[in-house]
Amino acid sequence: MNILLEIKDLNVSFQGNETENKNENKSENKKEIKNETKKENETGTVTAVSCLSISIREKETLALVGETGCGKSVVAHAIMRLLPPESRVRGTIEFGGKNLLGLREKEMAKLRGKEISIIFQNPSLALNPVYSIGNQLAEPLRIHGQEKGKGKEKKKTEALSKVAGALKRVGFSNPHEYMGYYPSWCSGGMNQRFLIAASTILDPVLLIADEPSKGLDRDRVSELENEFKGLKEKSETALLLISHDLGFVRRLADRVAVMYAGEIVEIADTSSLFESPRHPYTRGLLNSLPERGFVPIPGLSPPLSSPPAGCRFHPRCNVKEKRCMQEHPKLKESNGRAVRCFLCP
Amino acid sequence: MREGLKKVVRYAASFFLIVTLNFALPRLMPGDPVKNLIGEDVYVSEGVMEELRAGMGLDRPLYEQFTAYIGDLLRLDLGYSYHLHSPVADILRDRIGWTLLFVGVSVLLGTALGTLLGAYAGWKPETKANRLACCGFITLSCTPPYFLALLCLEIFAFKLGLFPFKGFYDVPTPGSIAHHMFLPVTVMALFSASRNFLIMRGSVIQEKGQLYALYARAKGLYDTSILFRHVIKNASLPIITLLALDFGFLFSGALFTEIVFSLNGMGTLIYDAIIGKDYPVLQGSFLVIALAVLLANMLADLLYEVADPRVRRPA
Amino acid sequence: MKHEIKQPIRQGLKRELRQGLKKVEGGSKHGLALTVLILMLVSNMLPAGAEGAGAAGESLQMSKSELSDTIILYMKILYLGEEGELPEAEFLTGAAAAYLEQAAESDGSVLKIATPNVIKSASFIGDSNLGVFAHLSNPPLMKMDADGHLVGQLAESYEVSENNTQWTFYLKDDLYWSDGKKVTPKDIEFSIRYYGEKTPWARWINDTLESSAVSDADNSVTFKFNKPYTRINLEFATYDILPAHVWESIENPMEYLNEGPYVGCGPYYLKQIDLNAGKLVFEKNPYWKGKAPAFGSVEVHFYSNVDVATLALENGDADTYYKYAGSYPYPNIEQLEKTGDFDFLEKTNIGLVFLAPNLKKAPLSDLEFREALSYAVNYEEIVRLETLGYGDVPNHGFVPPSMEAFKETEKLEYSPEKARKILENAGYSDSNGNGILEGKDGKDIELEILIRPDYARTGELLKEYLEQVGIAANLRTVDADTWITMKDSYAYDLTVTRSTPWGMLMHASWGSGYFDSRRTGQGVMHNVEDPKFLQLCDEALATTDPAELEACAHELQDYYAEELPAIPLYWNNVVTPFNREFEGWYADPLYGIYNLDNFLNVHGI
Amino acid sequence: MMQEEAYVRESTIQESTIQGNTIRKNIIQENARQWKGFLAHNINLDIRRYERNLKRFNRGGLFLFTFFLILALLPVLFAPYSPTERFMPYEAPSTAHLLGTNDIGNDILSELVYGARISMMVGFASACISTLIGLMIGLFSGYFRGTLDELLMGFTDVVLIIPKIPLIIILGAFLRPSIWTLILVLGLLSWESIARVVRSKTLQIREAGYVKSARCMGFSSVHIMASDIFPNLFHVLLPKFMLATASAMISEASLSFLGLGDISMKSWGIMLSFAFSRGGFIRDMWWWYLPPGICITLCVMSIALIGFGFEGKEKENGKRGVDAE
Amino acid sequence: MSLKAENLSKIYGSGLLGGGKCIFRDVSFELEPGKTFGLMGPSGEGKSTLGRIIAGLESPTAGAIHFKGSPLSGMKKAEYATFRRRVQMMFQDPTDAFNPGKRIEHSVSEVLKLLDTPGTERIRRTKEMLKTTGLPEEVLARYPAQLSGGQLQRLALGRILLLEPEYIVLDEPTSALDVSVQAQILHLLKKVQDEQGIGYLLISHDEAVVRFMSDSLGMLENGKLDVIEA
Repeated sequence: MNILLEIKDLNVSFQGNETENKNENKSENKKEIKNETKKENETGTVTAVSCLSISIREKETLALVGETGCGKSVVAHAIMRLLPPESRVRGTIEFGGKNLLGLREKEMAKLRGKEISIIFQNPSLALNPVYSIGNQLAEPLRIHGQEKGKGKEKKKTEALSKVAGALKRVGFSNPHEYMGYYPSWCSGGMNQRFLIAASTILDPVLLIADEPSKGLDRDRVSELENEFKGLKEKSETALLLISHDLGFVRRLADRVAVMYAGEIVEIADTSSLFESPRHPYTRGLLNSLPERGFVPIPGLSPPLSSPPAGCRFHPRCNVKEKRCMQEHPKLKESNGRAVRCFLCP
Repeated sequence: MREGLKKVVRYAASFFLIVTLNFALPRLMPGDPVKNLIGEDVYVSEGVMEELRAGMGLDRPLYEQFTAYIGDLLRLDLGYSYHLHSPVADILRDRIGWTLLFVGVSVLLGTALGTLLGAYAGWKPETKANRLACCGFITLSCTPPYFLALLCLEIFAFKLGLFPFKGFYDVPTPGSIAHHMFLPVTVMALFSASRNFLIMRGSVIQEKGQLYALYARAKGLYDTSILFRHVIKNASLPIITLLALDFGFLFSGALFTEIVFSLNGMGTLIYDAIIGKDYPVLQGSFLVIALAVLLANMLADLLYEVADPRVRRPA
Repeated sequence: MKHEIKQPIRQGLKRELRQGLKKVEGGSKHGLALTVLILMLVSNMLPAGAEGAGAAGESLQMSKSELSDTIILYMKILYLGEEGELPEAEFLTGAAAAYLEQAAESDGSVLKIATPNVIKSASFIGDSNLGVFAHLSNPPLMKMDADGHLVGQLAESYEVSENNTQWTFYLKDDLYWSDGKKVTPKDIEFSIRYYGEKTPWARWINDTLESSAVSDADNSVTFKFNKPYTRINLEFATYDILPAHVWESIENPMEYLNEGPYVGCGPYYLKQIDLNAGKLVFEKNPYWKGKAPAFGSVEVHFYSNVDVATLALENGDADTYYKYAGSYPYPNIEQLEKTGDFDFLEKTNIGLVFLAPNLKKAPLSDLEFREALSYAVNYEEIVRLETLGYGDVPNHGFVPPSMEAFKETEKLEYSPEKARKILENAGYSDSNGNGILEGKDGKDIELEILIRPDYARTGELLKEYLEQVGIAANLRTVDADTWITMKDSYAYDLTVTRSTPWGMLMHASWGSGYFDSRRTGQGVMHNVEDPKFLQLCDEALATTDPAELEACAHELQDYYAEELPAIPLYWNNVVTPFNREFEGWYADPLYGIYNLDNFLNVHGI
Repeated sequence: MMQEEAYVRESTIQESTIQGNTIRKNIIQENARQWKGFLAHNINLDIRRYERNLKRFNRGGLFLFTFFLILALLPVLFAPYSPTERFMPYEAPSTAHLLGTNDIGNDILSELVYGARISMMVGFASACISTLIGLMIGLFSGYFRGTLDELLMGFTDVVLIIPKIPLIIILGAFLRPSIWTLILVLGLLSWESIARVVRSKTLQIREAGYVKSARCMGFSSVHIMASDIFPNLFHVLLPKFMLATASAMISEASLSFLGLGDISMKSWGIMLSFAFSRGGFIRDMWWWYLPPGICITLCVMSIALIGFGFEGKEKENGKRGVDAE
Repeated sequence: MSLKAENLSKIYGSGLLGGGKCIFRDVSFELEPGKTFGLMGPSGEGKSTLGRIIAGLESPTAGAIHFKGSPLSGMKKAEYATFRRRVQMMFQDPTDAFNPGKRIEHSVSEVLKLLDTPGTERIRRTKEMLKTTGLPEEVLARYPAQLSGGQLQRLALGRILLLEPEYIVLDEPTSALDVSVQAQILHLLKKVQDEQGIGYLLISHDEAVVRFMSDSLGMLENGKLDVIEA
């Protein structure tokens, strides 16, 4: 299978005093660069994602798993180039032969929604409260001008039928009624489905789902699961699933990447990961699941502004050695699995 | 249903309070209205004074005056002005047209200007032009209205001689009216704009951080098209409420502007009525303004319901 | 705008014409006369076009067609040698020049008056300010001449019966209403009775007028009252005379609102009251037989802000300034002088600003204390600060010199030492050494000075002066209405107020109306109960004989000087700026420049 | 449930109206909202950034305000003469009189300096009154809810609709023009928006875990209001207080212009009204009528800027911990 | 010695106008010391409301709560004060469990002041509390915003424990937390229960959590409670 999206050495950092620098930058370019690097060290820069390399194949479902604050959402936004201006993104994100990070905003805008779509975790907030569902679903069609050279009326009816189709696909039997609804009139689950319909209406090549199951109760999560399964069956879309819900991920993903403190610690096929986790963190994570008896990992995740030296997991690791505390392990690949641990083969 | 009923009760209470205030306030003012009526340096016997006082109904007990007042109100009779020698309703009808024209045009211009500039300034708050606009509008909103009006008058009408000093017109032609109204309308519109600008700017800054704005970007919209297609409609919702409240503010602003530009509108009417203790006119104009504001609020409520689907959620 | 552009052109044209006429002799006169006539025609058409409807054209004495007829006649005689009565060229050019002047001015040249006296409603009878302005169109029977004597205006003369109850006014013969009807004694009778019946302020007429009679034969009207009145001639200098045939049908004139035109019998009639434009327009009365006024129309522009009115003047938007009982603001004169376009007419006001003590309350009930007070005030400084030199330090006698029967009394003097000495001698001393004198009750004297916002600055100064002589003072600023209430209930120690020209003349005249305790009124102090004073008033009120009146006046002024019921602070001048291009300005003591004679006199240079 | 929703809607509308007023300088663009937790977890970057910007924005306001405050507190240091001392009237600026003299020869600069105290006193005193009333009504209404809330808020809404300035003018004419009545009138008529903001904030805080647990643990209502709710209201109250001060100062100046001010207390508004009524304007004595006008504008602006700044700060008060360190 | 709920019903919005909405009806169950009663059910079914009623924060429309045999509504002031202290509630979101404007130390000592604990005793008890919850002492000097969700939830529990409660209503205590932290908190809760014999009412939508913790459990659905013995 072809590689659809390849991320290499992605580094994302946030800096405290960006805007002020920016203004001054213009006047004294060269000098500033020096100053900036200096400042970076002084004012605690947060490196949310460091040296992240990952690739997604066509039609594949890749899950990015990790705890709150490990930087997984940052990856999603970095791919879409939706990060706030004060973030600094380095590395390459290659998509269809183009480096997304090198594109101009206008070119990027053309890709967004058409080639790459995203589903945010809070669907009720992601939909504009003052426009009707139909209007918002049809918007990608309008933006990306699918039907060029046709009459306005025709365009409209065509858009309407497309929207109706999309709504049907996510399980609304009478789409025309729902098209006149507003997000605030509908439940979170319905909005979730509207959002999926809006994001997939142009059949993107890559769909990013950012914590889609967060805050949903059990029934809704299984509904959502069916949604995604259906989507995978019906379309060619590859899915980047970002979640902290391991059960959810296990049922959907083809491959899973586990993140800890801004780094990937393990990548593996879903089945092999869940059956034989290698990295101590992955093991701990799986052990704290209900079905394994809520065995907790001791300690807390480190703050990203000052990650511990050596292996970032070592303070909480129960099998750590001396070198874990000093050296930073590399991601080692073998048999289609990759682990960032000295102790794993 | 419950909400609606509550609103009705609330508006009714407002109405009643306004009417009561309206009745009570002018009567509490010191000074003998009859003496004011006759004018300075005129000798009138006590008997005549009493007669006049009786004619104005001021010697009756208060509650009787009040019931009479309510009765008159229901007949749309706002009383009779002894200063201006005509029924108050007529005077108001005569004056309010001009003030409405004046205030209306100012509000429209001010809102349009303030909202658009504010939206843009909120979208890109860091650009120089927007910062400048922001500073300018803050300064405007912090200047007493009459001071600005007088400065404008001095600079544009006196020093530069571009505009006339007073009146709605020389000859009642559209050209003359436009020429005369330009300065006062500009002053008022700037005030209205400064308020709308600040609100809109804050509102846009807040709204553009919402998730739907980010999602709009993720859909493929970029830059100002996000502002115009998504943010602006949400951000302008507070403006609706503001416009209604602003209505009262602008009426008061009109008062100062009208005095400075010698405009024969509601503002000068009120001012003269205060000076002359012209109770009926005071009552009438306060009532009309308060009702206008009340009406504007009701309208805003309705408009809000149309504009914001969150409010008109079907049962 | 158009007017302003044309005005100089037209004036230039006039000037050249006049010079040309002087130079040119003999034969070429005819040619020139023709040119003049053509110019007349052209200039006649220009403003007509500018005015649009040509409303102004109607009031011309010679219409366009008449003019062109004359031109044709002239040409025929001149060039075709046709027989005819050739008008004398000299006469014709003179007439033409006069005509041109008139034609030009009747539509274009307008006398514009700026005023802060705002017309609040289009009620001819009801609006008090309009009542003053309407003197131009509906002059009262009487007027006051420059010396303060009352003389006839519409009346040729008047007589009064021995017992002062019967007044007969003989009307002038050549008065016509602007609709062409003659002014009859019946109009006068009607007007006076009408006011008596319909307006509250003239109710006294209704109450006391026993009968009235009209005599068409000697064109007179006689009013008989049920009690003696000696000041009817003054009263009738304020009532505008109305055309009976128009107003008869109007039941309730106070409520009668009409933007005009109103029928008038003066040199002008009130053509329009335009509240939205803020102006009154007076148009020439075509049937006016008296001296022809120089202006086609007079416009009164009212401004709700004094400063704006003066700005308008500076900008040349108005030719003069008028405020009833007031002057052009003194601080603004200097600025107006700088423009170089204005001259100033100065006239001593017969009203004045004075300090009224509360005579019913210690210590001001004590004459010695009042005397001391009169020495405590630095009059020169007040005059300098308040009038900027357009005023004088007053005399003890209160009444300003511009008033009829003025008597020279001692000038007021500023001498804190004297004040202190008088106080000490009178038993006011500072025994506890706190710098404040004690009253006769042993307590510190602390006076409350009640002022209206207009006299804020004067109040500040007074407070200081009082403190200098050891009297503590508090300023209490109240608005005009509260002031009236408080002074009526004598809730003050001292208060600053002013008298108006009319106020000085009312009651027994010479300001007595302000002090007679038997009176009431807005600005009236009614604080003197002294029988001596009341008797003086009654004496003055009982006579119409000028000599007797003068005697009374002198006695009154002596009374003021001795008893100090009020301490005058300054006599001020009424300053009226006027456009230098016009001359012949004249002001009377009662209404200032707003009098008929002035409007007949003023003309362009 | 419906009741609750009504509250929520009302408060959002009201909030947005009022918070819309806020001038926030480029707070972190809020798509960070999603990983706000993430950032908060690590280091409160957004706050520091925000703080810095806020400071920059407010520095001017704070500086100006301090200046005016010093003027008001220690006029003797700045005024060359006593404000009642008299010299030649109508003098143009010179070295002896930097801003010339007025109609009765007072030194305008001295008058201006002494005016600061009165103008600011009117503003602050009336803002104190209105803030106090607004706080009480809003707090009780929001904390106790139910019928009390209905009544209080109904009353507030009614008062909110009444046009203020005409009412103030009428009252100003009715009560005799003294500075204290002016303060009272201004204070009594401008508390409604404060009450509404306080109420909506109180409603919000009331539902916060720490208030719920405080109630659970048996703290008294008074203690909760004083110790848990009030300190967190402070950040909404302060900007409101500042804005109320600013608008009271403008109202005072406007009323003075109409001749309804207290002439014996020479505030800037009174100075302005004298400058206009005594020929300063017409004589083109800009050194007389401009300075008080500019002072009013600047002082109001400095106060408003500080208010806006605090209003922005309030947004982040949930993370106040950091800036306290 | 138990906390009993009898025939509780709650109807919202039943005022002068409008009929109101029934949240649940005739709910009865009993909490016993040292035992956990798990309450499950879909969101929006009034689990939290029920919890708040049990904790005495809201009053039921009908029915009664009996604490140690006496009904809540008829309690005298002193009795109510003991109830208030003995029955506590822990909330879902740990991030707003503490006043953001106060240091943790302040928030904690406030509770001890409420109990009239003398100064020296206060320090001892605070330390003891930290030990029980497994937190370092430096958290005391911090502001809530500087602590993680897990730490705050521990502190919230610790603070409640200072009051020596007999029953705690746990309203979704772990649903805002990550899986690994969730496990930590659940274990802590169990430990505390074992040590101090506290009765829990555990409200959660997560069946696994409820089953893990509870001795008996109930399902609140369609306004009715079905009690299932574990």
